[in-house]
Amino acid sequence: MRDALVLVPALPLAGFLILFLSMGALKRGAVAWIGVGSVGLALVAAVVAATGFWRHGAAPYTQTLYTWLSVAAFVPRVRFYLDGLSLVAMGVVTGVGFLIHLYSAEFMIDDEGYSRFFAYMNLFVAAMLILVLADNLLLLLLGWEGVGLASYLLIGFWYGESLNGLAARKAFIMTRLGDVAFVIGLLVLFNRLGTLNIQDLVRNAQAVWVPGSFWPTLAGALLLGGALGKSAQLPLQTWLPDAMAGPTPVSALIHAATMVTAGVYLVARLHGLYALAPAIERLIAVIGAVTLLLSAFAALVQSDIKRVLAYSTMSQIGYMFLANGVGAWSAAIFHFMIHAFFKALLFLAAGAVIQALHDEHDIGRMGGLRRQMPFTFWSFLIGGAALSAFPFITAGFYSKDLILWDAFASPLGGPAFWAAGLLGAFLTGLYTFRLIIRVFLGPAKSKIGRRPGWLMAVPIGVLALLSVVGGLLNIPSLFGGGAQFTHFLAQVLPAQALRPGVRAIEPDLETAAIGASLGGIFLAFLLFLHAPQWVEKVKSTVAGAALARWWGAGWGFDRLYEGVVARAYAGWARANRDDFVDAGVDGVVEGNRLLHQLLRWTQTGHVRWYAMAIALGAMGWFWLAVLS
Amino acid sequence: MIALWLIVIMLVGGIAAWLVAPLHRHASAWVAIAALATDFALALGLAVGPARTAAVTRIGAFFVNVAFPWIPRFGISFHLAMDGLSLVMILLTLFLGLVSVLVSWREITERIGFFHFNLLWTMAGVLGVFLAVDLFLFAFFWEVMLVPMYFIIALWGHEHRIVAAIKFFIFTQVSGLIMMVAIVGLVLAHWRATGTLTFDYFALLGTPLSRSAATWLMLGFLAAFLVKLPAVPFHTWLPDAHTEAPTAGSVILAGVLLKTGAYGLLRFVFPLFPDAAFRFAPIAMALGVVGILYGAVQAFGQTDLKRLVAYTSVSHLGFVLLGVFAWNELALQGAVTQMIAHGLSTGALFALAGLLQERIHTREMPRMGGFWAMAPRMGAMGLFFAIASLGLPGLGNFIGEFLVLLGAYQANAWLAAIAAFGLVASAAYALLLVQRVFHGPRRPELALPDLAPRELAVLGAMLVFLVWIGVYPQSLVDTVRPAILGMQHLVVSPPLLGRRG
Amino acid sequence: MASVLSEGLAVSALLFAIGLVGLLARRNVIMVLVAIEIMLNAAGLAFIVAGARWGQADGQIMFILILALAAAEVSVGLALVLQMDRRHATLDVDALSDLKG
Amino acid sequence: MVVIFYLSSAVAVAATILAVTRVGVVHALLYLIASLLAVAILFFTLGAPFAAALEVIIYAGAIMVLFVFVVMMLNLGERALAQEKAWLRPRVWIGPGLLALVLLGESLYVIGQGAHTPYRVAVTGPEAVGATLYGPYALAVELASLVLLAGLVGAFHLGRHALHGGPRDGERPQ
Repeated sequence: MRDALVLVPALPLAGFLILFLSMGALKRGAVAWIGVGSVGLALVAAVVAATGFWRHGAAPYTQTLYTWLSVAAFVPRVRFYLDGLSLVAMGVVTGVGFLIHLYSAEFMIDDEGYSRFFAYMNLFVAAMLILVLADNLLLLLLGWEGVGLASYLLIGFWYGESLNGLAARKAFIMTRLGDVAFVIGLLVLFNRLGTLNIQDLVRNAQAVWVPGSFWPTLAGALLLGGALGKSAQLPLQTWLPDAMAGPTPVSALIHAATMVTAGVYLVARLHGLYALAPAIERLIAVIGAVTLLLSAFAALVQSDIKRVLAYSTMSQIGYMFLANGVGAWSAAIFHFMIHAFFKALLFLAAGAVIQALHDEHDIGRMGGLRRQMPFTFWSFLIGGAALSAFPFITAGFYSKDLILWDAFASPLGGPAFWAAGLLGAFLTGLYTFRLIIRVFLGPAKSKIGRRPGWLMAVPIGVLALLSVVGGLLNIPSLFGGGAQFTHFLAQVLPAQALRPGVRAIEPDLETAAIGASLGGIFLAFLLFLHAPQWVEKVKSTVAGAALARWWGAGWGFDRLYEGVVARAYAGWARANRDDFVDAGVDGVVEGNRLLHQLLRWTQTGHVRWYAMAIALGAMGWFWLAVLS
Repeated sequence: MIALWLIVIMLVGGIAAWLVAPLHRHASAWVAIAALATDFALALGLAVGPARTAAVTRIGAFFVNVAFPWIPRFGISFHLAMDGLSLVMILLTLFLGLVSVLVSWREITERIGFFHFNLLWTMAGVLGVFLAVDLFLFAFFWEVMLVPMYFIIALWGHEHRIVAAIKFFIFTQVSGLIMMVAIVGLVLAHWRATGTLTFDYFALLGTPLSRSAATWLMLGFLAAFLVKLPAVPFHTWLPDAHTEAPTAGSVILAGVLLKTGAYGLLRFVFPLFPDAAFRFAPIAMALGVVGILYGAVQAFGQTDLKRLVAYTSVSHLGFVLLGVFAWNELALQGAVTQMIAHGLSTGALFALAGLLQERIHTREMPRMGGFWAMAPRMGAMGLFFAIASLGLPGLGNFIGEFLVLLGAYQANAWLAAIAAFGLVASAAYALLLVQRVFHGPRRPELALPDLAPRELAVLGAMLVFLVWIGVYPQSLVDTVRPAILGMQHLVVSPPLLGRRG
Repeated sequence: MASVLSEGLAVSALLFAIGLVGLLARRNVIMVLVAIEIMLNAAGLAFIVAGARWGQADGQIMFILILALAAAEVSVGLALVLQMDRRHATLDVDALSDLKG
Repeated sequence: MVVIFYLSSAVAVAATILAVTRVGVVHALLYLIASLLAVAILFFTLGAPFAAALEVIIYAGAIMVLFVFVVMMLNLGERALAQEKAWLRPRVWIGPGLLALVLLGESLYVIGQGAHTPYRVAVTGPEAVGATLYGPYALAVELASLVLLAGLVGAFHLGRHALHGGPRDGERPQ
């Protein structure tokens, strides 16, 4: 049964090939069946493989397809590796992926690129599955770049707009910048450890490298570069808000649920390596904490519904990085899964809103949709509550709570990280409910067009359900739960040691966390519903307006990158279009021309002049040959 | 004998194509296809047969060997030999030859017979270069491939074809002359040492040379190969020649002629002057890295589509240079894979540029855009070859680049790390190409018919090969491995002078 | 006859030098041709002297070859003179300088 | 014989100088013929009777006649003579004269350096010349005949239009 594993990435790949090769010749119905069906079948295959995995006592399982390459000692294979970690990731990708495909079948129905859309989506799912199932880093890189490509294609899906193309290229190039570090990291790892197989690599690393020494730190830092690019963390984060140019299901699947969390997955996958590089772990935690705060502030002032969600995605991934950084691998993965549920839910519901309002993205022009779209409202509310970690009833509470706890309690953590997370939780509640209030409450501002049909409603409903019950998987012991998810992953991701004495203050920390998220939500109601004039007042001050502008532009990173780096690059390339090296060649030509000018006066055209030259020459030779 | 037949078929086919031209508009093209296909079948027969089992001996892993005396007084013989490296290069050459004929189907309307004659004679010269193991014969073929190429550019090229053709000719000719001097120098050194006057490659291996003599002779060879490759700063002939050449000329220039430079480095520079080459390796690798980045930046700045693609060649061939001078199995395999993959991907991009120019009569990208809506097949092909050229894993170029980086890292970690930044730069230009040509708002004023079945088949075949190399590169690696091991063996322990294998 | 070898060569050199002076000094194209004839003849004399020194026929043969050359040269040269006169209506060699660089 | 050698040498040099310096072309040609005849005598004294005969017949005879014919065809009048006088001012001789003098000095120096082994002049008759000419030098003869043929064709081609009268249309000099 575990052999079904190969089908999991193979089926979406086949779907992609069929759709790609048909080149739009298929009818919409057939496209939908192939596009959605292939991912659905992949989900079935994943369930079958997972069942087999359970039957065999959850022992890691490898499935070798063939030897990709065998040159000297470099023998990467096309081989899949299934353990608890990849099982979770595979489940999320196929499960959430299937739901979003189903949603897209209706959402995209009027688009002329229907077939192309599903081709790209299937390509993405296939590549993402290769990424999570890869047993060596080269195959992982294949999936890694594959999802990058699919992301590029889908951001630029509506290619008629040049801005979409710009956003797509920005996303690809910025993530590729991280990938360069990743590739160099592969070179270092292969050269030092002689393999790129993840399990062997980690084993060898632990055998030959001293914790904290140079090589694991370097390798960890380089691989981290790739993770930062892919997961839109500081300093390579600016592409994600622009990536919202793609269709909304794309934002849900790629830029919220799965691809952007690949960096989290990578770090967790290589936790054995990072354990040898505590400096890098600390760096990861710091980056996570800073990103989660910066993007939470940025989310506060966005006016585009999708950009709010994009910044919140960055912020939530910041939490996951924070968890990874403090060694709470399973907490990161748990949040990864739960985040996939509620963020996909939020995007899908947002998509329904956008479609209903005829492609309106500006939350300033929305409002009062609660009555007109009750289903969407309630779903969005559930998702928002999960995002803001509304206590006890939402899954987001349990996952974020775990991270906060670990950020404090882990030996690598500390009060500063915890405080950052807590502030983030407060801000999350604030910006989430600002969004909900602006979109769904207050007076209605426009008439709505079409309401989601059942193909869109079912995925939203299922995800809403998952956003609530997902938390049941991992209820901490403090609340009388069994923390089953953590235990399940403990085989792969070692359980967290605690700093001595922290157990005693756990209830206090929990209270603080609950207070932070509820406080954020409460403040949101206060500021945005009951007393909006206060916000206006702050905004009207010079400092307030500047701050809003600064945050709205994502802390100005874009200006730095685009205005300085990208402009310098493009400017140099344009200025040197004619290639200054060629000027050297032209210089040779000019030199010859100069020589020509010097010599042409000897060519008088007079025969007697030439005769004299001959005579002089003869004399010269005479002189040289005989007389000297 | 088969090695000789490969060349003779090209020569005879060229003349035949010229002669039959008056019969029918496509008569010469069909003759050219027949000749190329015959050659291709012969070479393919070798690839599935003896190439796999070639034994690695003291002098390499040659499985085809044919020699006739030519000018015995100077020790010059007509000596051809083939190993796995030659074979894959020949396969690439013949395949791209077929591609060139097919993409010129409608583009060439004047002097069709003479065009195909030149095409096939260029092919003959290239095959000779890949097969010759007599240095005089090698230099001879080196010039043979040059002259018909000059005609192809100068007669069927675009606006500034004459300047471009002359530039191409002078660069190659001067560097070839320097190589000829170095060949003669090497032969004389061998003569002085042993009293035998010979141009034979196997005899000249391991010629005892003083340190400075070896360096200077190697630089002489290097001059020709680095210009042909081309390495920065000797690359400036390439954008002009590629841009002005007709489509077939661009495809062959990029796909095949550049590879002769890399082949020369592999076959001659290292085996003949191992010590000097290793001493020079850091500089050459640095040149390779400069080429990778400089070519990519330059490509980004271009507005002429063919010029952009031409600069990507500089970038890609930088990887080859880096890989060759790293001289370990990983890097060499990478360099060879990169050569094949570059031949396919860049050849296809040139073909696409040619097809576009045929349709809209411009190469200026600012005048393009939104072509996906009008010609989705062409858009998909363009997208595919652009992402192949940016080195997406799963396609041939990635395998080549990654192996080169892996091998180069062992030779020089810093250079390999810098070279890795080529990945970003290549993404920048490749995506810019896609954006400017295929994406963006629609241009209703332009009529752009989509790819015809013939064109689709050609590009499709190239696509399949690229995917094949990316997904199952082992087939290529296995064919080349004996040759690479053989060459490495030569460099580590050159055969003793006077003892011939 | 006694040795007049050096003297013969000296005469040859003298004739050659006179021819050279004529060649460089005269502007009339016919005179230029005449000067060339003188120089050719001087060269022939040198060959004859050398042939006499060794008592071999080779010197005379060389002279004969020079003679043939001179004949051919004069015939072409004079035809050119006719053309020059016809086209440019002058015999001044300096008038013809189209090859000026 | 030695006296004859020196005498004819003097005549040859003197006649040559006169030939080069005459204003009238016809005069120059006559002096040149005298010079050639003197050289023919020199040949004779140097034991080369066959060459002497050829010098008289071909050089002094045929080639000079050719010159005379051309001069006649050109029909140079008084104007040409006046122009020639204008050209031949004394200072035009200075440069060429110095140049030739240096060359002559060099040559004479070289000749003076030679070894002066006395020898006797032996007559090499036409028979010996002919035998060598059509023996080892057969190829050279063939080449010389080719040169003559080329001269013939060239002269014919170039002279043709001149003989046919005025210039053709479009060939008028600017």
